[in-house]
Amino acid sequence: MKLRFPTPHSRPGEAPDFSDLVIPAPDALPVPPLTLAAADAWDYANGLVRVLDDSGSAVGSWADYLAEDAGDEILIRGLRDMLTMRAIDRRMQNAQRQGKTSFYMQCTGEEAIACGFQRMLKKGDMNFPTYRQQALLIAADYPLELLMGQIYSNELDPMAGRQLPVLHSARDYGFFSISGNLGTQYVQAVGWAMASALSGETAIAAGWIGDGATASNDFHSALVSAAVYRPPVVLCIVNNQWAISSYSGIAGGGEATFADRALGYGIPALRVDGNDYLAVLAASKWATARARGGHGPVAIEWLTYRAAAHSTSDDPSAYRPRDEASAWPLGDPLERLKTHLNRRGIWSDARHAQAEAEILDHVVAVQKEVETHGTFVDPKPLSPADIFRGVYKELPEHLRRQRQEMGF
Amino acid sequence: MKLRFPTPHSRPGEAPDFSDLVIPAPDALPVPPLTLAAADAWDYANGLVRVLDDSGSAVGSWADYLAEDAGDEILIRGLRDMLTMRAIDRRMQNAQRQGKTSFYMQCTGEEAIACGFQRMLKKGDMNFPTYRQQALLIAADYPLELLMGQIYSNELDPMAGRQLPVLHSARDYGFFSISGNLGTQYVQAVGWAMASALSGETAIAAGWIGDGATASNDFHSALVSAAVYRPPVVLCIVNNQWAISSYSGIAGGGEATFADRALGYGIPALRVDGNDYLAVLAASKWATARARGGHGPVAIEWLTYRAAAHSTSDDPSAYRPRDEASAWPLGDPLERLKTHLNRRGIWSDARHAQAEAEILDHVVAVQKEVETHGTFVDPKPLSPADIFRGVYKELPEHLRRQRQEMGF
Amino acid sequence: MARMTMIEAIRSAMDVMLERDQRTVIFGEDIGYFGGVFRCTAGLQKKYGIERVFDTPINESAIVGLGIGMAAYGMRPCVEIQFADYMYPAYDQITQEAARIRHRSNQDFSCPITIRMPTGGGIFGGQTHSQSPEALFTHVSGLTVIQPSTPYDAKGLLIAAMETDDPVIFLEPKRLYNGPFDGHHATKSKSWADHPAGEVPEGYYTLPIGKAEIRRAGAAVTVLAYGTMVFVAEAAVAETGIDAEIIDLRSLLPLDIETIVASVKKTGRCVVIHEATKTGGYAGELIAEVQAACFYYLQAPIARVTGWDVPYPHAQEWDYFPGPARVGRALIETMEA
Amino acid sequence: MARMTMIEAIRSAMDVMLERDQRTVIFGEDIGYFGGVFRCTAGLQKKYGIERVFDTPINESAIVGLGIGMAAYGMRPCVEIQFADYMYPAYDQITQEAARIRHRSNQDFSCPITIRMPTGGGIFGGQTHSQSPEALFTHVSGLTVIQPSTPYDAKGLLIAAMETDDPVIFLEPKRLYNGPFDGHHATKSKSWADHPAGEVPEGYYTLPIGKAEIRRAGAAVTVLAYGTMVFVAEAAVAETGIDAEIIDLRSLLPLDIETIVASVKKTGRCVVIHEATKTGGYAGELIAEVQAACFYYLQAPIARVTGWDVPYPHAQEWDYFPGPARVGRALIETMEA
Ligand SMILES: Cc1ncc(C[n+]2csc(CCOP(=O)(O)OP(=O)(O)O)c2C)c(N)n1
Ligand SMILES: Cc1ncc(C[n+]2csc(CCOP(=O)(O)OP(=O)(O)O)c2C)c(N)n1
Ligand SMILES: [Mg+2]
Ligand SMILES: [Mg+2]
Repeated sequence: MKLRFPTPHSRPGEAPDFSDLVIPAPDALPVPPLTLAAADAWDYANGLVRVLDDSGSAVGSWADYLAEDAGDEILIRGLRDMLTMRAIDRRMQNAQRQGKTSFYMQCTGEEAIACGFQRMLKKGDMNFPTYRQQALLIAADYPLELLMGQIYSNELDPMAGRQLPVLHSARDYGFFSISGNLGTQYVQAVGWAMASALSGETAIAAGWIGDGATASNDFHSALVSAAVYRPPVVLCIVNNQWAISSYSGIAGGGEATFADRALGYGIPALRVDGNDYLAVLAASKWATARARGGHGPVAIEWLTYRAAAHSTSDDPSAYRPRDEASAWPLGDPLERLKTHLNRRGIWSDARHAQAEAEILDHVVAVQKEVETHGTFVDPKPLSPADIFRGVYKELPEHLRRQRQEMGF
Repeated sequence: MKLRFPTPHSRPGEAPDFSDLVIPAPDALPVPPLTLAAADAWDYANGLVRVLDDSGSAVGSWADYLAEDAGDEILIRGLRDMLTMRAIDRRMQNAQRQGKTSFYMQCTGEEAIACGFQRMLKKGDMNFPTYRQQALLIAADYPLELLMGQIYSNELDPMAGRQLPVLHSARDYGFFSISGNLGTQYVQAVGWAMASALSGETAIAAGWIGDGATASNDFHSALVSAAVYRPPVVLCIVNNQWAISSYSGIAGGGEATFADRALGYGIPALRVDGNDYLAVLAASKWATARARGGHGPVAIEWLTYRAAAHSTSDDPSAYRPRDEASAWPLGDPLERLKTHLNRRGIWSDARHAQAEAEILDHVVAVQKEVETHGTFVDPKPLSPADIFRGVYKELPEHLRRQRQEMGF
Repeated sequence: MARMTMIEAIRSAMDVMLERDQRTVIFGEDIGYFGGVFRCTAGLQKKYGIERVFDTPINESAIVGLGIGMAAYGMRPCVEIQFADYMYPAYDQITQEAARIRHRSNQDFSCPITIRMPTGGGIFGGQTHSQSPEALFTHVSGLTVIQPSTPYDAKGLLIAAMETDDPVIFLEPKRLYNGPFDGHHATKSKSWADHPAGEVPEGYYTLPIGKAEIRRAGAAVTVLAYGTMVFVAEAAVAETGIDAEIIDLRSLLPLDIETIVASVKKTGRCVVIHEATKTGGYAGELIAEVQAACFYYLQAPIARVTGWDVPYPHAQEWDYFPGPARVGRALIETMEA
Repeated sequence: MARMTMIEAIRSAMDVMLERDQRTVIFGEDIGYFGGVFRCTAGLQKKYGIERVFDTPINESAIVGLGIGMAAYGMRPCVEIQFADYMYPAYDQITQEAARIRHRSNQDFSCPITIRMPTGGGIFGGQTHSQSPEALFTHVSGLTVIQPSTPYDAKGLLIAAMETDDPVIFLEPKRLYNGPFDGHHATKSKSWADHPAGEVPEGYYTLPIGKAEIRRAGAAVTVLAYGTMVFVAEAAVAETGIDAEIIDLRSLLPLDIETIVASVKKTGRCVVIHEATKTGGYAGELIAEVQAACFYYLQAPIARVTGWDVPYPHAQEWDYFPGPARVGRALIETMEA
């Protein structure tokens, strides 16, 4: 009787190895009915919803299903959203290196998921994101001033410095206040969706969780609740292969897909190529339509790769091959969408370079302006007494006394 | 978008209705290899392992698999264990009604599961039971004096009055200290099994949980851990249809079987007729052999029915038809085993009546003796100061001072 | 006005709010069809429908987590944790989520949820049906923590809690559900039928959160108590004949420090009692505040009478329970100090 | 002897015990191949193998729950919770299970597990990387709660914890991992290289659990502190010139009340400091005990300096942190009272 300790295929100094990742053809899985039952969803939870083939063409039934939802404008917008996200990631990562902010987390390699999913949401829908879905905000046209203000914890920060960088909150943009505690928000998403249904409204919710955090207990509380009450919620699992230094096998990912977990509760699930912007659009269209149609919850495992470090406090070269990201079989979502658009004849390398430059200029301009409102090296501190505001709706007497003791 | 609120088929005043329970024939599921993988276990998690057919004959591959493990002596012993358990349940239930103890919980209708499972355990194995597996102790020949002493919280109580009745602890009998908090012990069982393997020993562990408590978060922590490390643990789920007043649908049981849950983690699972003593023996033999063979964890959903009240504080006629127990399609485990033994020609109604009377006499005799050591109406209190013992291995200074303040 | 037990008063509060505010929704384990193991929600599902009063799976983290999501949406969940002893799986959601959402989001979101839970012992429930975990909530900024001691207070405070725009922990002393209990467990149980505070208005009313109540005016020593211990204090005072001023805190967070300080300045002595274990219990907080504010008035050290630092035992319940004898002894010692 | 940071001292303690006691097993999130986000276990998996030092899924309840099962079996798990802020999902297992198993089973089973967790702020971690939850453990009978303030103490106490036959909560003040920190965040960080307590024996040694250490003898006022606050107290004393006696509690449960009482009886004044929020914090417990034992010696109310009752803020970290200025002010006020 020996225990098994899962270990990744390769460690620093070894060659990346994704040979056990089976990638089916884009047309392998037909679009299922919105009423898909868990018992019939095994293929969907173990296959891979794809649209773009290796040459960058959109093929198969999911491509057809997308139809006008993958029009030129939408796709170009998706590319621009992803370019914007990546530019911001780079700039903020550097800002942290320069000491201008305390912390940052990039979502490089995963941009397609949040950017694409957001396209299928409506005003009033609510995401319960983790710290790696900032692209939801980009794709929702959240003002970059606020986004960066939060990261600099400066005068523009809508959270007034209370939260660690990237833990945004933006109710009007369908973005719930992020918790630093993993998993907790997943079941809250289910509750929010229940409230929407109980209120006779049509808004849906989306829960977000990482492969690593599927191990946390509230993954279970969310799935049990969703199975029981069947609220309009899409339960997204972003499987980016890593949870800080632990690969997905440490979360149990080697035994079954994360999508399979949902089937065990009787919740149907799709496994989707998360680096294929069109697949993301297609699966999101299906899942949100299912939820809106009153057919109950659905889970989606988005297959992707965390190309950057976990955070600015992390150095991934200590635990995985340096070149693992470039060996990731599903490629880079930006490159793949660009290739498709080029192929489609509505984009070109030149236009791409130009867009990239424009976007960078814009991001840099906003960043400069935002920095005038304070950075960690050159802060414009808020009133210390502000930390007492909002602990409760009204300031209670004992906090008033403490504020006074503080000198305010 | 309407939520779904699961409701049981029938409520008080309505006719019991188990028409959606599909009961396959005993030979429908062949005995799988010990290496059974979750991906191949769907039939096992959705069918029903059975041995006794409707006439009470042992048939099918599981009967063959049992072979000498279902010899006459073993089965007669099983019947006697179950009779003993039921006699004790009746006596203790009455003792509570007479005010002699504060509380009691019966396991009526579920005796076969714990009695049968225990037969396949070895010295050194460890159960992590809930409050409804007292039959594990009966079948392990745990002294009835200690069992009842615990229930009376009297001088004979091995727990010295600390715990609520039925929350036994008996290390030497492979019975872990029961917690009143649901679910917690399930992951502890996994840890215990890991320790056994890490220590190079051969002992296995069994976790126990009710259908209702599968909803608790530590069900998940246990399954994730078991999936990752593959320790020698059998994860038992006793689906007795009710969790106090909530039927199994409130725990999500309407969407998939509880055995299906395990499949989602990549852990194979069997669904077993828990009212068929031979099916229990057969499934237990297979599951413990799998664990001992180093093939990793396995889950078993034991299908049964909680025939009695939840506890002495409960009145089930408030939430379910009075005659639901007698309508339960899988019958009564005692009756079914008796019929089988009669049929086999090694038992008779007369012998049964005699055994029942003998057992009752014995139980009553022990009970009388145990009651001389104190009951709730006629207590022989332990020293109050005793409650300070064992909070820590050594009594710390601050507890010594408190004991002194108490007057000791 | 009507005669109500504490259970009926609590039920009536939820009834009033279900009627009055469509955003109100009630859920928890066994609380729907069955009406709760203590019957606090009996009849409410039938009256308001399953969409407003419903059962949950056995998952306290889900109960609170779902409630947080609903509250963030704009509803007013009032959830039941079957016993306070089972709140631990929800402790993360309560303390790290519900308590923080308003602050961390700078008021972008809020979390108006009421979390009811029966607390305290005296029912031979052993260590998992007897705990008093109030100190695990009073240390959490963002929470409001209430514990009533009478039907009248229970209803008025529960409605106030359900109207609060932030999370409220509502601790129900289960030994008082059916009558005032003074710690004399061997004598016949009393019922609320004869107690003035068993007289409860049938409709809507609220009591202010954060206000203590002087249950007995006195000059010799101030007793700080809440829940069951209020009646234990009354018994101890009656038995010792000491002219104590008994303050029922009712709201533990925020604390009515003004009422407390005024009393201690007058009496010069103070005894704090609770059923929870001693070390790290809420008495420490009360003593720290009282000695800071009343140092120059105190004529004796502030005493505390609490449960011992052991898990709540089953058979030895009354050895653990800080009954009138122990409280009386502390009163005498404090008077003699 | 060797020069060690607190991280190295903690690692060395685990190294010694892995070597010395085959029952020792170490696990937690990211602690195996990678060696932990704070590097406390770096190199241990390589040295002792994956069966003794391994990664876990992100589930703190599982980390503790598995450890309980292993400890009940007879092993000696020493587990890491990545940040104390993430212990909440494990709070049920810690408080209702680990802390109770010996008592509830009347010693049929026991639970020798050590639960390490980095605690405290000062690293711009925001509300989920900065908390000091010690008061949530000191209220739990059956737990032992330790917080060292130097590399020397950390190693000796961690080995002692791992040899304890009951569960121990081992709180590591992360702001002290790399050097003593006195609250002057704007000045250059100090390292353990020049501090006497950075001198640590390489092999096995233990320090007794339950003994406080007088860090500075003094006659004017007693300061009770632990973890980072010990150095803040030293700075405040140096800056105010008040002849304070600084006691580093080291063990919060059990508490070395004798050392404390002897000091306060001598000085007649007392200031208690901690980084955790005020209401319900451990200072309350300390004040309750001190005033009870030293009432007739006290010349001033006992003061407490703590974090404010708000979630630990990110940008306003130093406004929250009870630094030398606030502590100094309390010392002066206490002297002038
Ligand atoms: C309850 C809890 N435990 C531990 C952590 C520390 N932690 C932060 S992120 C992380 C890894 C999460 O991995 P995953 O869920 O895969 O998300 P990803 O970072 O890959 O997006 C860990 C362990 C935490 N934030 N909360
Ligand atoms: C954490 C927790 N929540 C709630 C309870 C209260 N409770 C005790 S038994 C029970 C029902 C359990 O049902 P099930 O798991 O199906 O077991 P059964 O009683 O049917 O054997 C409940 C809700 C508890 N003991 N622990
Ligand atoms: Mg990940
Ligand atoms: Mg059940």
